[in-house]
Amino acid sequence: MSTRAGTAADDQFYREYILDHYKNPRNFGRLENPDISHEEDNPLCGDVIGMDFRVKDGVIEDIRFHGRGCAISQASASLLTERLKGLPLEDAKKIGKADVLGELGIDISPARIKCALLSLKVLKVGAYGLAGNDEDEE
Amino acid sequence: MSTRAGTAADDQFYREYILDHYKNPRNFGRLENPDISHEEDNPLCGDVIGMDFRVKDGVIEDIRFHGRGCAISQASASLLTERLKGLPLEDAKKIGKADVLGELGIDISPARIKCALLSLKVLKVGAYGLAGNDEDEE
Amino acid sequence: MIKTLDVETIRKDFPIFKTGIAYLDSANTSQRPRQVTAAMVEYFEKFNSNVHRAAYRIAEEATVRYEATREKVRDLINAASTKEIIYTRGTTEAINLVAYSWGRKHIKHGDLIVLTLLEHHSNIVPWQILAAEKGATIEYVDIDERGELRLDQFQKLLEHSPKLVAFGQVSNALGTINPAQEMVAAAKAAGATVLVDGAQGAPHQGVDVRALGCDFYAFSGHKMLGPTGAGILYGRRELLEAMDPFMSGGDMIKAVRIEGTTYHELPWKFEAGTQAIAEVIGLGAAVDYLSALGMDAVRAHEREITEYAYEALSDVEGLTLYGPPPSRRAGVISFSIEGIHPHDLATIADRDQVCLRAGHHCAMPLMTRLGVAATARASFYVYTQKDEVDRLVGSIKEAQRIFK
Amino acid sequence: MIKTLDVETIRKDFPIFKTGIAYLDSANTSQRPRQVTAAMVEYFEKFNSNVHRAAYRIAEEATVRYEATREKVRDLINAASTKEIIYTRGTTEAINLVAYSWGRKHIKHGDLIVLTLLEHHSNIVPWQILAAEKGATIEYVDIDERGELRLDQFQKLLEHSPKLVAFGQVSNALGTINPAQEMVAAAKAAGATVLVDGAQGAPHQGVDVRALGCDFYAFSGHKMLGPTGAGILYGRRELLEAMDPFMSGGDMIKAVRIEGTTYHELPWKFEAGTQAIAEVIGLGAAVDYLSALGMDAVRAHEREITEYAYEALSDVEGLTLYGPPPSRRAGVISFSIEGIHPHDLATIADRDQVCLRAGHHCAMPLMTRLGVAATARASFYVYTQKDEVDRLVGSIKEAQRIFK
Ligand SMILES: Cc1ncc(COP(=O)(O)O)c(C=O)c1O
Ligand SMILES: Cc1ncc(COP(=O)(O)O)c(C=O)c1O
Repeated sequence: MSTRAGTAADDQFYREYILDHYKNPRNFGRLENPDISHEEDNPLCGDVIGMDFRVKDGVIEDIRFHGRGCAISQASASLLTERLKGLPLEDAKKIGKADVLGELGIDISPARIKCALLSLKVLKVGAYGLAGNDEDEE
Repeated sequence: MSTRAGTAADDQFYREYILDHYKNPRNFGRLENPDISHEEDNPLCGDVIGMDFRVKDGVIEDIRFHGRGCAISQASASLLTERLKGLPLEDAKKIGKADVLGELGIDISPARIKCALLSLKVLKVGAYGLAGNDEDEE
Repeated sequence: MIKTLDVETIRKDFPIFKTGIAYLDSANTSQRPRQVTAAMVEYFEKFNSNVHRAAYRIAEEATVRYEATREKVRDLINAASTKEIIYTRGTTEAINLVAYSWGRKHIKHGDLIVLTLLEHHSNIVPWQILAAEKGATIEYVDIDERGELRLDQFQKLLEHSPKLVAFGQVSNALGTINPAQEMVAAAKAAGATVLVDGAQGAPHQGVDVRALGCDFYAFSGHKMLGPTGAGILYGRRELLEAMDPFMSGGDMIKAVRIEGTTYHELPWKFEAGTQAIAEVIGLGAAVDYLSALGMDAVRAHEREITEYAYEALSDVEGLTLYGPPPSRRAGVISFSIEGIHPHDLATIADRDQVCLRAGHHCAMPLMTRLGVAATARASFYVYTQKDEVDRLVGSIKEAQRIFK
Repeated sequence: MIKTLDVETIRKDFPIFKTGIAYLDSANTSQRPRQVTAAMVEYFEKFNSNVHRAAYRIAEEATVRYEATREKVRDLINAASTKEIIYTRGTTEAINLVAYSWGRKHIKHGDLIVLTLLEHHSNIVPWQILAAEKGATIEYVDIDERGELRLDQFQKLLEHSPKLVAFGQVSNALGTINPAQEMVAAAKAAGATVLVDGAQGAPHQGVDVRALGCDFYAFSGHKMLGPTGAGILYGRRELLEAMDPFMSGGDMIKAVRIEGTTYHELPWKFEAGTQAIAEVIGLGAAVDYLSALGMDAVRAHEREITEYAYEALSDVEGLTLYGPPPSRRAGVISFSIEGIHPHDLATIADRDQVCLRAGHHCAMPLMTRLGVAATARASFYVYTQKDEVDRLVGSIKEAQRIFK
């Protein structure tokens, strides 16, 4: 039953680009005087991710994320910020779970799905105020 | 597994004398101005038995029981009053579970043991004030 | 057309019948089919682990199976969301949860709580304790001579604007089927919060909590083919959201800090500590089993058996039947025999391996009202056969011979 | 001389090991031997019925088996009487019962409650809620750098005459074995009522509640080879007698009348409604199993495995171990690996069928104190083999290779 990979490079789950985003997260850090700033935690493991947004004329001009977490939540946050930077808020609203999971490009088990979607939750709740406890995806 | 008896007369549990005490309970009724009067109920079925005592010089001069219940509790009460009438209270105190069960003379299952001992409880609690909730026999 | 139950096939799923018993005490607790025990044993032997916070596959599997029951139950009673399905030990815990979490917040001095004389102790005592604590009043709707609720009196009581109305869908002691939908509608119109005790409802008929319109609906898994230890509280989301937790501890929290704690969302807010995981999974298998039979077919079968038993018992001399005619009752028949105490009857029946209940059926106020200390009670379920009713009649006649 | 466990023979009693898993999450929930499931299935298939008020033989049998567990548990923890053994769903319900029935009566505005930073959420949140409701204060005993309680601080807090002192016998997150007897004695001397959370105690070592001297002792069956759904609250009779019921309803009453209700005696006063009958019977089989092994042998085996694991993990580069040295800890090891999040480690271990816990272990205040969000945790029991520890080390190395 083991799916242990011969070398790290061809690991089916911890793919190279995931590990790269984990070790070298893009847009990591804080913004000074952000227009929006929001944090969420994953109650299942205590991990926290926060995002700072600078918005101008309805466009996400700059973005940073901070916090700690597993490779999946960190890589997912890093990938999401790359996508968000320069995007009109209106378009950001359309980003859904399928997009985030698709971008990660790996098979996520139910146990890890919250890790993968934590940054999306920060975006949803922080940037356009959706209910924080809407977890109907479960 | 059925132990159904051929005729009532030779039933191993509902013996003739039990049925007789049930149908024709001895010392049934109430005393006027009793010296002691006490009731107990069997919480498992709601059956109630009460006893009235007339005591003179430490001797149970007269006794009556009342209440409703199954054949076992009624026969047991009837048998007990027969034994108690004329007995010094001191001797009555010595009557224990084994005596009552022995007098009934049938095999009592755990489920029916409370029926068999209800009248003894009335005696114990009523006549010499033992704790009513002492059910360590269970 | 309603399917009919193939009782002979059904009975093969219940290993206990190999012992030869005629089990006529299903209103107390039902038997469990091997599908239910198999689901539990599968958990124990294949993916035994704790749920939620899973970091490995067997715990994921356990979590999926455990949460799947919620959807099955939601579907069974047509709740709007699985957030409204709270796992409890059974009906009693479900009602206590409401008494503590909703009741202590909303019931105030001078408030009126309306119950009925048909209630099981579990739908009386929590409200008595609450009322005593808060200085509220309880009124009980009386029954008529057929053992049916006095709806005229119910209506009158509603004029006094009760805060809470709580009643059983079906009486476990008499089998009376109450006009629950009508009663809920009237109580809601009077502004009351309404709890329906479905312990004898959900196992025996199709239930649609949204059509019923109640705020809370409680029932027990062990009365519907499920294992002991798992039951359900349904609550309308809006009410549950506004309620404080009942028990607290692991798993029902979002974050615990020395400075204070935030709670997890529904339904987990009400599920503190390790739950009865195997039992909830077993309950899921029980719901599957019932759903496959079809609740309409279950009800039709019980009705047929009840009519048969009612007839058969009516023919016995010296037998008094309590409660409404068979068309208006569920699969429960309470009765007494002249000159024979119910306990003695049950003992004699037991020798013939006929399992009969004798007692107050946790409905002492009703017994007081009927003027009896106890009755004998036969109750039926999906596996009950006419032959078992015949055996009961045989035992009664045997008892009459002994006590003649 | 202490017996040693024959782990290979023991493992044959646990069908789940046929799946090939290395189960290192027993502090979360244990595996269950076939003797336990067999006892439950026997109930389901041979004498499935409700307990108490029995009117027929199978219900008598069920009642005898159900009550027999009480005596087994009494004996296991050396309580004075079975009246002091209350069935609950688990530790969480047991603690909530005390918080509701004892706490709401005795904790008043301005009172002090002493807890420790090692507590599981189940021994924190009920007291937080109680304290908030009553205006009481909670103080937490800190830990030192080895993860052991600061007893000097504990003593200081006792000078403020706390009403209640509640602490775990063993920390589920760090494995720290607290000097419980000493702490209870000091707390009692200071006039406090003392609750010991034995969730990680009773399963792993001999417990004598009378020698311990505490007022309440709570633990979970599912962590000691028993099924989910059944746990125990021990309480000193005197305290239990004086407490009001927690939940109410069927079975915990003596008589229910419209005018008011009288309660059943101990222990049933605290057991409302149909209990987890099969599960309590299963718990009895689990206690039999442990008693046959001998609790001293259980402890000795866990100690041996823990020492082995501690050594093996200490050799791994970049690994940080939390908590005391192996001689002062139970079979629990929390650790973290540099650069690898515990969740990622658990996912990688899982691929090797190594079941490892990753998270805050329901001890967030402790995690905050340690300055981590989560740790990885391996925990051991009677069936744990050194080979499973070796597999864990292999998985860690694999993770390090991936994350290098
Ligand atoms: C120390 C401690 N206390 C309490 C609990 C809660 O036990 P349960 O979830 O069985 O109620 C646990 C279980 O994780 C524990 O380890
Ligand atoms: C109508 C009714 N309500 C409540 C209950 C209590 O259910 P449980 O004992 O499963 O909590 C019962 C069970 O006897 C019942 O019949």
